[in-house]
Amino acid sequence: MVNRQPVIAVIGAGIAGLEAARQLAALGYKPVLIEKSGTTGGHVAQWNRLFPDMTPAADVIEPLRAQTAGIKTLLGTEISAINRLKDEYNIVLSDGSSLLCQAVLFATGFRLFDASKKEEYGYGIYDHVITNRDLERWFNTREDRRIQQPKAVGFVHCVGSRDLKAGNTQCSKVCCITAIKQAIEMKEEFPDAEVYCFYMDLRLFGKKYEDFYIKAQRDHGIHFIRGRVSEVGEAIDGRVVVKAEDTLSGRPVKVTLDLLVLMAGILCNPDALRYARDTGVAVDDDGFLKSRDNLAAITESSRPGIFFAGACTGAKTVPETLAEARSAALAIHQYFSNRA
Amino acid sequence: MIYQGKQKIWADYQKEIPDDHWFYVRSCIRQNFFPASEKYFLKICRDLLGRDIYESEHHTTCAGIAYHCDTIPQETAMTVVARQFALMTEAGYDNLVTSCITSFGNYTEILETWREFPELEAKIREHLWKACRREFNKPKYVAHASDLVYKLRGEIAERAKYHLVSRATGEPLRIVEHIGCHYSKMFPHKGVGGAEYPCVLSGMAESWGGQIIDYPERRHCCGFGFRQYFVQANRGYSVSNTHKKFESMEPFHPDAIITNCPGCPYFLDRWQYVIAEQTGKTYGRNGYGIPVLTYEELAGLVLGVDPWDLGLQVHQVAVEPLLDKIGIPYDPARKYLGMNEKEIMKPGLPSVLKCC
Amino acid sequence: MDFGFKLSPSSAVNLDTVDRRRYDRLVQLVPDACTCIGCGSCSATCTSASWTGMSVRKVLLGLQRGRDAEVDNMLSGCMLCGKCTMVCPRGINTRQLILTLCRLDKNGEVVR
Amino acid sequence: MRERFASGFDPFVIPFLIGMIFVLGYCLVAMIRVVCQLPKTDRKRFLLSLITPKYIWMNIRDIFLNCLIHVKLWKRNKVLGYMHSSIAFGWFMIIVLGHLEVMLFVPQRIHFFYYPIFFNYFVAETEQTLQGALLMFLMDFFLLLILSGIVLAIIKRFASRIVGMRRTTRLSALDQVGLYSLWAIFPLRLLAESFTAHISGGSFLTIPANWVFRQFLGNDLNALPTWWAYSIALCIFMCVLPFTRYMHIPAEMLLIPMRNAGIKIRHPRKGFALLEVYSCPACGVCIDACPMSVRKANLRDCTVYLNRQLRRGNERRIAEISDKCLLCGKCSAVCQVGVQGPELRVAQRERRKFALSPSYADFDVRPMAEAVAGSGGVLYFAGCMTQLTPSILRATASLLDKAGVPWKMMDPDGGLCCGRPLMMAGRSEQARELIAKNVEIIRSSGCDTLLLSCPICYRVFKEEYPLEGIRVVHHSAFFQELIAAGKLPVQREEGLRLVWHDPCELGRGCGIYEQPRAALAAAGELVEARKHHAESICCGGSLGSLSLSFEQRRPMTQNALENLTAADPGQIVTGCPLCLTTFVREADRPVRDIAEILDEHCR
Repeated sequence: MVNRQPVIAVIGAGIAGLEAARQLAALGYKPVLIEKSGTTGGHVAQWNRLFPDMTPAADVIEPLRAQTAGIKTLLGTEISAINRLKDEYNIVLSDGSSLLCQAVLFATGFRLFDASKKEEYGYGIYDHVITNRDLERWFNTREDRRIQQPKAVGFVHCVGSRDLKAGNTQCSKVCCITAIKQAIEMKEEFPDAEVYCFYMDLRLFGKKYEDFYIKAQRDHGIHFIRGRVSEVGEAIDGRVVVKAEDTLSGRPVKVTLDLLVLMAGILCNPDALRYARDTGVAVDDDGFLKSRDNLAAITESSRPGIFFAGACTGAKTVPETLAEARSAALAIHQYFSNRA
Repeated sequence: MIYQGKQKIWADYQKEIPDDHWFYVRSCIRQNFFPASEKYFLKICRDLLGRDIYESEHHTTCAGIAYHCDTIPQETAMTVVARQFALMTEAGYDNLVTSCITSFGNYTEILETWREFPELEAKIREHLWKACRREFNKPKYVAHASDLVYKLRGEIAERAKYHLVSRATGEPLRIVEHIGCHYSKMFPHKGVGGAEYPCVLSGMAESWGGQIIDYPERRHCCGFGFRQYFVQANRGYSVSNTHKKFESMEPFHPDAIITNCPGCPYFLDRWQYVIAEQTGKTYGRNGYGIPVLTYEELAGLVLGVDPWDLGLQVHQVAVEPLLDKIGIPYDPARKYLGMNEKEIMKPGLPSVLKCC
Repeated sequence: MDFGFKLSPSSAVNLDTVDRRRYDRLVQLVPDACTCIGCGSCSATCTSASWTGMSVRKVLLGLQRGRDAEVDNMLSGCMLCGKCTMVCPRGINTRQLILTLCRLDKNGEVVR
Repeated sequence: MRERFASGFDPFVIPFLIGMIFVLGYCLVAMIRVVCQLPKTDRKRFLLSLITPKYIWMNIRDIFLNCLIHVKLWKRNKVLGYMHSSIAFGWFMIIVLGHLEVMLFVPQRIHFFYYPIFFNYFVAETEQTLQGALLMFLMDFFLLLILSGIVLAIIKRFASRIVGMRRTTRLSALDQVGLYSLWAIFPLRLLAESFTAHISGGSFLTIPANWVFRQFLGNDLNALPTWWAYSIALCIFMCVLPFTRYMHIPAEMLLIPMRNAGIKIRHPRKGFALLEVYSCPACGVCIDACPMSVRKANLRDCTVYLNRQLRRGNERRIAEISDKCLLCGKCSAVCQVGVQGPELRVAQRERRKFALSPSYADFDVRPMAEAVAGSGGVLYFAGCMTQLTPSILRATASLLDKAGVPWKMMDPDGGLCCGRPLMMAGRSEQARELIAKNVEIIRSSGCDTLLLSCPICYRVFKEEYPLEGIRVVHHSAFFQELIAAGKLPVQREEGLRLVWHDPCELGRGCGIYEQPRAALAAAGELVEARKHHAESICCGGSLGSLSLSFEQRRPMTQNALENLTAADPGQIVTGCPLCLTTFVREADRPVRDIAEILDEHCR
C-alpha cells in the first residue's frame, strides 16, 4: 500500500490548481492550495464568456470551486521563499508560517502583458484604449467610462506577443480567438458599430475556432485587416486614430475608432520564475518554465517533486489547462507510487 | 487623454543631465535659419543662469547631413565626430551638448555603435590619429541643448517676464510640440520622456504656462527628410508630409508650434507659405499661419527678450498675433532693422498667407 | 506660383471616409463575399489574370478600400469561366459575386 | 330522330355559348399576338410552313400524337399516358361524334355550334337504327373512357405516388377552379344525358342510368337542371381556361407548328417564349426530373414554376428561378410539350442590365496565335476547366501520341475562355468577343480538327463558332474513332466495371451518348446508371447555375453519385473536367476521365 499522506503544495488556485487539487484529493492525497489573491479561479474567473461556445466562465469555475471546497486553501497568501531540502520542500509563506511538502505543483499561470508597454498604442494615456481583460470586466460589470456606445471598435491582435521589442517572441495562442469572440460580442452589443480586427496572422487552431471566424465574417460583418497597428493617436473629440498597413492591399490604412481593444498577450507569471530560481527549476528559451520533455513530459520538471500544470509552461487554452492539470495529478501520483 | 498615464511613462524615461560644464557644438544650418537661437541659448545659460558652456571655433559639421544623405560612409562620419570629441577632451570637458538634433542622434548612434562594436572605436581612434594626430575621451554625457533647457526650465520660469497664457482670457496657450525625429526615435532612452510621448518640449511649455496639445500626427516627420528635400523633384513628398501634419493639428487651433530640431521649424514655417500658395489654405486664425518657434526663441520671449533681437522677423509666418496674444510688446517699425539699426530689407508679401 | 513640385496625394486609405456602398450592397446580396480569407487561390488560377491582373481577392479588398477604378478594370476582364469558384477554399460563389457586382452602380444600387 | 323544340334553343345553352365565344375569341387574339411578336424572318418562316405540305403533314401528325394521344407521356408513364389521352382523345371524339350526329340526324342545325354538345337534349328518338345505336354506343363509350381518366386524375391529385409521380405541382386558386370544373363536366354530362335517355335514346351507360333514376325519381324534373349544370361547368372551365394551366391545350396546338418550322426563343417574354410559357400544362414532370429538387430542396424553382411566374410577371421570383438553374436540360428532355427550360432562363438572364460590362478588346492574343501558327492537324484546346485537372491533359496528350496523331496544344499556358460560361450567364455579346479571338487563334493554326476535352467548350465551339472546314470533336468521340480504326490498342481489363456519366453539355447538349460508351466498352465492362442517356442527372457542379451555393450543390452531387453507383461500378467515368472535380469531392470510389481510363489500358 502506497503512503498517501504526502503533502502536495499546489501554487496557484486558478483552474489548473483547482483541477489538479481536485484530482489529487480524489487520488487520496492532501493537496494544499496556495493562492496569492483573495479568491480562487484565477484569470478565468475574471472572464465573462469563453470561446468557442460562449460558455459562461462561471460554468467552468463554479463546479471546480464546489468540488475543491474541502481542500485546504490558503487565500491571500504569498510565498516568500521555497527551500529545497532532501526529498522535501519547505515553503515559507507571507504570514510567517511555513509548509513542509513532499511535492510542489506549479499552477502559477500567466501574467497578462502590460499593454502600456506598447507605448505607441496609448493604453493608459488615451481615453478609449482598453485591453481584452478590461473588456471582459466590462462584460461582467458594465462599468467602464471608456466604453460609451461605440460606433467603431478596433481589436489589435498580438499586443506583447510575437514581438521582440515587447520582450515576448511567443504566440499567446488564445488572443486570436479571444479577439474574434470579443468582436462578435461587441457587434452583438452594438449592432451598428463597425468592428475591425488588426491581425498579423490568424491562428485559429482549436476545435471550432475556424467556424467562429467564418461566423464573425459572414454573420457579423467584422472587418479583418491583415496588418499590425503601427501607432495610435487621439483626435480632438477623444476618439482614437489608428494607423496600420493593410498588407493585403499594400497600402497604409487609417481609421478613427471609438474604442480600441488591445489583445494583451500571455507571459509567464514572474512569481513562477522566482520560485523556479528557489527550487532550481530551469526556465526555457520561451520565457516559461522548462519541462523535463516538451513532448512526453510537459507536466514534469527536471527536479524530483516539482510538477507543472497550465500556463506556467506556455500559453494554454482552458481545455488544455484542465487536461494538463489532470495529467499533472497523475504524474504526482506516479511519483509517489514509485517512491513507495 | 489621461495625463497621469503620460507622467507614468515620463518617469520611465528620465535621463541624467549634469547641471553644469558643457562643451557646446553648434548646428550647421540653424545659424542661418534662426541665427539668434544659439546666441540666446548661450546667453541665457551663461549670463542669466550662470552655467559654464564652452564652445570651440574649431568644431566642424558632425557630418550628419552627409551621412543621412548617403553621401559618406559611417566611418567617415565617425571620424569627424571623433574629432569633435577630441576638441572637447582638449578643452577639458566631459559633457557634450549639441544644438542640432541630427548631431545629437549622430553622436548617440556612434557612441552606441562603439559600445556594441569596440573594435570599430579602436579603428576610428586610429583614423583620427592618422588624420590629425588627435586623441579623445568619449563624453560622459551627451545632451541636446533642449535637454539642458528642459532641465533649467524651472529656473527660467522663476525669472519669467511673460507666461504662455492669453493676456485677454488668462487661458493657457495651445502649444504643439514637434520633436526632431533623430532626438529619441532611434534610442528612446536617450530622450527625455522617450520616443512616443517625449516631454522635453512639453515640459518647457507647461512650466512656462502653456498647454500642450496632442494631435494624431504628432509623431510624424516634419517632412524635411534630407534627401526628400534636397532633390527638387522629391519636394512634393516633403511638403505633403508637412501638409499632413497641419491637416491633423488644424482642428486643435494651436497658437504656436515649438520645435527642437534645426530642420523642423524651418520646414514647418516655410512650407506653410508653399501650402498656402498651392492650396489657398492657411492654418492660423484670420489668414495667418501658425508661428513656429525654436525652444530658445520661446525661452527668450518668456524671459522678456525683444522679439526682433530673437530674430523672429526672419520667420515666414508672422509672430505678431502670438506676441499680441501673450501681450509681449514689440515695435513694428524695428522689425526689419538689423543689429546695427540698419534696414535689412522687407521681404515681398506672399499672395495667400497673411504676414502683417 | 510654380514651385516645380506639388502636394502629392496620400496613398493611405482612410477607412472613415472610404465609400463602401458597393461592397455593403454586395454583401447583402452575396453574404459569402465576406468570408474571403485572402488566400489568393482565385488570383493564381484566374484565366484573365495575365491580361488584367484580375483577382477576386483584390476585387473584394479594393471595394473595401475605395479602389474602384482598379476593381472595375479587373472586373472588365473577367470571362466568368468559373475556375475561381472551383478553387475557393471558402466555397464562395465567385461567379455570382462578380455578376452581382457588375450589376451595381457606383452608389451600390442594382441597375434596372 | 326528331327535334323536340321547334326553336332548337333553350336558355341553358347560354352559359356554354358565353364560355365558348370567350375562349375562342381570347385564343384567336392571343394567337395573333404571338405570331405578331415573332421577329419578321421568323414570322415569315412560320407562315410559309403552314402552307408547305411537308409541314402540314408533320403538324397534323404531331398535334394528333402529342395533343390527343400523348404518345410521349405513354412512353414515360403508362398510367399518366392513359389518363391524359383518355380525357383528351375521348373529349375530342365526343365532339367529333356529336357533330356527326347533328350532321346525320338534324343537318339543318349544324350551324348552331352548341347543338353537337347538347344534342341529346334537343332530340327525341323516333326509331332505333343500327347507325343511331352505334353512334350512341360510341358516345357512351368515350364518355366512359373520359370518366375513367377523370377518376385517375382525382387519384393523382390526392395520391400522386400511386400514379408514379413523387411530386406534383401545387395548383394556384384559378387552376383549382379549372380543375374542379373539368372534373365536373363529364359526370354532369353523364347525368344530363341519363336523365333524358328515355327521350333521346342512349346506350349501355345512359339507358341503365336512366332506368335507375326513374325508379326512385319517377319524373323528368331533374333533366333541365342537370343540363344547366353541365352547361355552366363548361362555361366555367372555358372562362377560366386562359388563366389556368389548361391554356396549354390551345397553346400547344400553335407551339407544335411553330417548333416544326424551326422557330427559336428570341425574346425572353414575347413570341415563342410566351407560347412556350402558355404551353406548359403544369404537369410537374419537371419537378421530379430537376436535379435541384433532391431532398425536397428548390422544389419551387423548376421550369413549371418559372412558367407560372412568367405568366404572373413576378420579376423577383423570375430572376431567382432563372439564376438558380443548372441549365442541365433535363426538364426539357422530359417535358411532354417541349418547353425549353434552360433556353427560357438564359433569355431572362440576357434581359438583365449591367452597370459594368467586360470587354476583351485589349486582350492581345497574337502571341498565342503565333505559337500555334501553321501547326495543322489536330489542335487541342484544353480550356479553363481541363487546366484544373492536369490528369486529363496528360492522358489526352499521351493518347494522341500513342495514336501517332500530329497535334498541337492551343492553350499550353492557359488560354481564353471559350465563351460558354458567359453565354450561360446571359452575356452572349461578350461571349462573341471571346469567340472572335479564339477563332483568330484557331484559324492561324491551320488545323483540320479541333479537339476538346471539356463538353462546355465543345458545345459552344460546335454551336456558335464559325469554324467551317474544321472538325470540332470531343475527345471521347475522337478516341472512340481511333480505337475503332485500330490506332489505339486499348486492352480490355477483366473485372473492371465502369459506369459512364453523361455530362449534361455532352449528352443532352450535343447528343453524344454512344461513342464514349463504345470506347469504354473496349477497356472494361460497362454498366449503366439508374438514369442515363438523356435522363442522366447533372453532377451539380454546372456553371449554368449562377446562384446555387457550394453547400446547396452538395446534395445534388451526392444524389447524382447515388444514381451512378446503382449497379455498383468499380469506377465512375465521365468526359467533363467539371463533372470530374465535382464528383471527386463526394465520391466513394474513383472518378476518372475517359481519357485516363483509355490511356491506362492502352499500350
